[in-house]
Amino acid sequence: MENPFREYSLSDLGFDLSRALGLYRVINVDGMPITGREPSLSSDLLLNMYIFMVRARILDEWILKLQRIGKVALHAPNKGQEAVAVGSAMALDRDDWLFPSYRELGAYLARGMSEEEILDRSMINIDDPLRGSEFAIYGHRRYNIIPAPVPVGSQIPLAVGAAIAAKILKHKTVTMAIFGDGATSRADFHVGLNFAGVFKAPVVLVIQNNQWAISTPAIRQTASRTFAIKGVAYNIPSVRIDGNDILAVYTTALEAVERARTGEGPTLIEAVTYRLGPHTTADDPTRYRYKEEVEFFEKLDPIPRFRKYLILKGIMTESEDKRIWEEWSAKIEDIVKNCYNKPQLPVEVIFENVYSKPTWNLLEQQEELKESLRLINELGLGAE
Amino acid sequence: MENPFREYSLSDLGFDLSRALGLYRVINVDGMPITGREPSLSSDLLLNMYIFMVRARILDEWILKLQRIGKVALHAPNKGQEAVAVGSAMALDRDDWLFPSYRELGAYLARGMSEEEILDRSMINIDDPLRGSEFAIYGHRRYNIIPAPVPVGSQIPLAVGAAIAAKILKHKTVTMAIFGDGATSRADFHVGLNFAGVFKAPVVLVIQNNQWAISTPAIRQTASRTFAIKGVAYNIPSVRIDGNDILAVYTTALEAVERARTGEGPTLIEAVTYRLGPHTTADDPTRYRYKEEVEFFEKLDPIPRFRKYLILKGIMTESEDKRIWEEWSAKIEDIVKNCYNKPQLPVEVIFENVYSKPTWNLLEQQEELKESLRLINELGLGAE
Amino acid sequence: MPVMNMVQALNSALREEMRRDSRVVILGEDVGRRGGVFLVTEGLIDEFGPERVIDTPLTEAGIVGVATGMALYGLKPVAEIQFIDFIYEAFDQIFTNLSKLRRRTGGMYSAPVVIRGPCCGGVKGGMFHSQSNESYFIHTSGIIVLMPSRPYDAKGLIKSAIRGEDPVIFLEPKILYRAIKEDLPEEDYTVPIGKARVVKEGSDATIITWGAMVYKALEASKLVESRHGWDIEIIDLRTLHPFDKNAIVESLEKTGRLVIVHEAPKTLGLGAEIAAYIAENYIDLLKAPIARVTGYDVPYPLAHENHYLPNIARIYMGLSKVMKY
Amino acid sequence: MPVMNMVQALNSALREEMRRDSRVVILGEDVGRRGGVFLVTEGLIDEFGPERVIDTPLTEAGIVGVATGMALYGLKPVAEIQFIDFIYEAFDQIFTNLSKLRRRTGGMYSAPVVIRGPCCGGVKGGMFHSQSNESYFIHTSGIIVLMPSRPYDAKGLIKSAIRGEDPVIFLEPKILYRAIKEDLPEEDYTVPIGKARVVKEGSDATIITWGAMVYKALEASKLVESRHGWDIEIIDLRTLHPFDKNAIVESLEKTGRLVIVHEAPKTLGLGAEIAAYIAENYIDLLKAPIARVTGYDVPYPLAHENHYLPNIARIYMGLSKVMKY
Ligand SMILES: Cc1ncc(C[n+]2csc(CCOP(=O)(O)OP(=O)(O)O)c2C)c(N)n1
Ligand SMILES: Cc1ncc(C[n+]2csc(CCOP(=O)(O)OP(=O)(O)O)c2C)c(N)n1
Ligand SMILES: [Mg+2]
Ligand SMILES: [Mg+2]
Repeated sequence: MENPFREYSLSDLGFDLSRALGLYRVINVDGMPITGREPSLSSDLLLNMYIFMVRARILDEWILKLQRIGKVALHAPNKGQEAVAVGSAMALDRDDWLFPSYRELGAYLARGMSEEEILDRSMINIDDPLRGSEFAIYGHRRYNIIPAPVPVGSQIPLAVGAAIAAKILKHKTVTMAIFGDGATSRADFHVGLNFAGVFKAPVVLVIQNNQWAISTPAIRQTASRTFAIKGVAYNIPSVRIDGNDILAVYTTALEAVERARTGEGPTLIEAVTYRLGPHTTADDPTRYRYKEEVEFFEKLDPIPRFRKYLILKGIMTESEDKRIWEEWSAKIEDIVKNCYNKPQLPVEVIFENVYSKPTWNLLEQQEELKESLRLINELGLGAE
Repeated sequence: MENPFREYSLSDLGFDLSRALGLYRVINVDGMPITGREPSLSSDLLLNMYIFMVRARILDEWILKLQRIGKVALHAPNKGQEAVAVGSAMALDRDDWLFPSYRELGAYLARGMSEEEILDRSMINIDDPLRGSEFAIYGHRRYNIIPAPVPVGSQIPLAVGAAIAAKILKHKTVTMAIFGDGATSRADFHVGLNFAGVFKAPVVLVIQNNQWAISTPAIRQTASRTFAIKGVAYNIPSVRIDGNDILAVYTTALEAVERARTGEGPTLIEAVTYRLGPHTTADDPTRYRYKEEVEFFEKLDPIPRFRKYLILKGIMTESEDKRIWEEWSAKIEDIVKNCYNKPQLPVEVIFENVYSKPTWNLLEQQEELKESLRLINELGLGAE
Repeated sequence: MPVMNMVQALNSALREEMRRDSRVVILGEDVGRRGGVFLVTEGLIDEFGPERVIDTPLTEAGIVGVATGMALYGLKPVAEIQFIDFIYEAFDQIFTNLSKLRRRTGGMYSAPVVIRGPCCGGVKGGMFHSQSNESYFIHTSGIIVLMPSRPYDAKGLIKSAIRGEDPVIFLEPKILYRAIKEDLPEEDYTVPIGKARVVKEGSDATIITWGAMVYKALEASKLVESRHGWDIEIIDLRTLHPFDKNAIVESLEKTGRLVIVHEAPKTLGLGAEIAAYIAENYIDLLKAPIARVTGYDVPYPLAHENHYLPNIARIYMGLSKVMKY
Repeated sequence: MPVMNMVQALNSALREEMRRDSRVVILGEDVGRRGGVFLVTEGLIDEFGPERVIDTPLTEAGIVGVATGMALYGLKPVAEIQFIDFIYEAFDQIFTNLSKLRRRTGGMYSAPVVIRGPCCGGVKGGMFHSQSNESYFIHTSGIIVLMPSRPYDAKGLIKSAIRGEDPVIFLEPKILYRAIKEDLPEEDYTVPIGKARVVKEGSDATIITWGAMVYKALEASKLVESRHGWDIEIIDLRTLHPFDKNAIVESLEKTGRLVIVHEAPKTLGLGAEIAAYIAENYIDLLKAPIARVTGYDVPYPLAHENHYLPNIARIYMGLSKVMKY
């Protein structure tokens, strides 16, 4: 046993605290690269990043529209946060596992999920991969995206546990969890990060600090100066970045993924961003924040910012940009139309996937359901 | 709203990190004062500190003995940790509230609880203030000591909540929670400290880091370098001290209590100490730690260390010391004898204190109990 | 007399209690400016300020644990859980501290916190915005469990809860928040804990139910009345623990037939306890087997929740079972 | 054939399963060098190393949450809760993730974690080392709940649990850990989930029970046999969810009289569900009311636990009630 009465100093911490307190940027708010920080990435990759953000934005708007006409139960708008979602998910390999929250359309797309798979989910139709179990969450085994639980933060220990499992099995898999500033207050954050630290789990933990947890501002969520600094409590190297700068997100996440993959353990990333829309379609943000605030942050929107960069670097022209938007708007509209008309899930889904095999009480209750359907039919009742 | 994209630096943290990483001492391991650190305390106070530690040590041994002969259900030995318990409790005023754990006999004594009240509790006799509800925990309204729940750490949010209540009511009360290194891993630590930070609660949080949580060493409990550094996550000023130096404990706790009382909010104290005994009377520590380790730490025992200091300073002579031990050994032996022969609690305690008034199901069940007692009597059955 | 829906009734009850007793404070996620996601606490922060209407960090364990400490110290906290489906993080605090504090401390302390939050289904809320999880609390001694089905009871019961000396779980069927309006008394009133309400008298069979199912039961009773002439008595339990056994027994003495209707899953839903209690103590009153019409033993579904919940057809089946026996 | 007590039976089951399947890992507080506080995992770290026998930080939420993530990824974690009374911190993970993961993910993922730990009373363990909290799990769909009463079943059931595809709560009555020794088969065997065991045949009344109460029931049955000549059938449920309804019904067809005995508090203890199930579906079989003999509706007491728990006198009272009806 090491002498527990020894003294420590700042240099004994496993990492540089200033990274947890500062704000890392690769391009500034006008899209200008900051000298010495630009990664050397292929134009294709850069363009792909942009397109994923564009697709997420268009899709987000569609789901909002569908919610308004009652075709979708609830939606948590993504607008303004596309860079965090796309940038972090793109840092993962195919075999890595993503544990997102409910506000990361860009991440699902970047992992390969199609708009169709996402819309089937939103509309809870016959092809819904999650079989009508819940709203507003997304995921698919095919892409190693684990559907989030609605209680925020609950996926963190899962991501950590999966990472520890991968380590035990000597796989090279890295897991990543994405969650909000609000989720850092929950037990799951603490216990998950503590395990990640103790077991040096190959996990990347991304706090999507969008300033709000419904009506609760980030400064009311915790007294700590930054969210990233919370990593100190677990000796997890932590980095605070501009989450509206997709290059800062991507390069930081890539570094974290590499650290995890090479056995150096977890990283905590706080991506500072802003939720431009309401919390969900059930929210009325005018009750708790000023229009002026939103307008201010609209100017920091990650998509135009990255567009400026791409144009500046000659990777995309204005007209190419326009084509991208048009092309994807049209494509997604078609997909919406297609998904819109798919039939509903059958009523029997109620009894699916509770156990690996239905228990006797479920079988009895299935009979009750059948009988009630018969009766509803016979009496001409509604299902109320 | 403050610009969330601003950068922070170490100087923005609310306190000096080096205090959370170092190890504050007032007297060194040989009882020699460290220049410039000695508080000016009256001889009476210093002697009282010592006597509380002595009483706690003697009482601890007695409860152990009583457990061995089956008169006490379970005991968590205090040996070696008396300085933390006594030093922190003595920093509180009469009206302050203490939320201890199960290993702080010295704290109960320092708050005014008598050996008799403690032993009535240990032996669960007719005068047990907690009416036979649970073992190994202590407390009494008369002294504002809130009995601990056995699940470790659960008292932390209570202490924080009571502190926030005092603040709302504009009382000057300070609350203090004492808990182990193991308890820092629990949800309650995280949520409690987060609230304490956000609401600037007048609470003092004392981590009694005795190196072990049963068989789990502190370094397995968390990857963080010190426990005190965890305060950063909540922007709670934190201090790491030598918990075997009662003057370091007392002066640090006093400073924290004063901060709380003057509206400056919470303090986290990590008191580094060592559990010389087994975890509880049900434990066998030879399974997980070496005799040599324990022998090493026996030399750091806080009682002889403080004795040396008192003698050095001329506050106590060797013979006065001897008298203190003899006097209290005799007194406590008498108290043990007295408590030993007190009658048991009546069987009706089973139904006490569930609600403010018993609900009908409890009244029905009380009848069942009566009937069963009658039958046991009639048939000459045991209560098995 | 003011006409109010359940949200308004609760809001006015909280306001009145906060005026009456300065120890009453509210805490929870988004209870301040936002007024709670269902606006139950709307406007209270304006009258009572942020020291008594407290927006908390996002942790149910913290909310309940801190509220328990507040109550211990002498405040009267009303803690909002944004949806009762999120309360599980607080179970350790509820089972370890809140419900056992009086007992643990030999009666020297207690923590009469009122925990309130929207419960139950029917609003397309999916798995975590629809649960009826009262059983967990009912099984745990030391807690009172309430669920109103109309504005009058909501106001009167939450006042009893706030004025009481025991911890209370106060469950608000969100589908009823704005569905029903009632004239409420101007003057202060309470509804007693532990007393059920006869919603409709009848002589052929008894339906014991609570929350939004009261209205389903009413509709089903109309259907069977018109089709078969059966005269159904409907009792709204209101207090789920300790439930009003006398009301149940009195009704059974009349009807001899018992159907229990609830949204919670069947296995160890409160219906089980009621049925067991009768089978233990009043089996002689029964002219037929007991029927339970309940949520199925599955996680609350988003798709087809109307078939998961007791619906008129299923209540009809339950009534037929006891009537045609 | 090796003679083993329940601790040894569990230890050997874990050892054999870990040899059979390298995906099986153990995690929990003090499960390594310490071998668990009851030594159920003793020596396993020596054979399988600290990567498969994992000492964790002190957090039940962490243990269960991380185990769930491990299982999701493909391991077969057996998570120890040091005393089942400490599991409440993990309820959010159990109710939100573990029990609903298969459902939440449309069947694409599942997390068949086995959570095991000592339960129940009788050892002067007081409020937090004695609880029988099975109801919380039984009410929660998606979980299997097991409780063995003898070494043979402990070994066979935990093997079934580990090899199964569903999350399991495996409850070990600590009072039985070293109380009973049995000859166990050399060869590999399992005990099927969902099947009860007839402990003693009888024709006059049926006792349904589990865990340590099996032995109390046996003693009580001897007493009533000698005093009244009543011939009692005793069934050990073993699987608490889904319980073996056929075994219960078959026995009732014979006896027509039912006494349910359990340590858990009465209100919404599993006895309620069994009684309700019979009152709903098989009331005709009953020649008398159903009797429940259970823990009282109070926090588990340290003082006088023998009067809190069903004892012979109380089981006698229950049997008398159904026999003398
Ligand atoms: C445990 C839990 N409590 C409450 C809620 C209700 N709720 C949904 S989202 C939300 C705010 C989450 O904030 P944050 O974690 O910052 O994520 P964001 O919505 O900003 O992306 C709340 C309180 C929830 N989903 N889970
Ligand atoms: C929630 C919970 N889990 C497990 C236990 C069993 N247990 C009792 S004490 C203990 C270790 C506590 O360690 P620490 O917090 O460092 O306090 P110490 O015993 O060292 O004073 C454990 C695991 C418990 N009491 N509570
Ligand atoms: Mg947020
Ligand atoms: Mg310790």
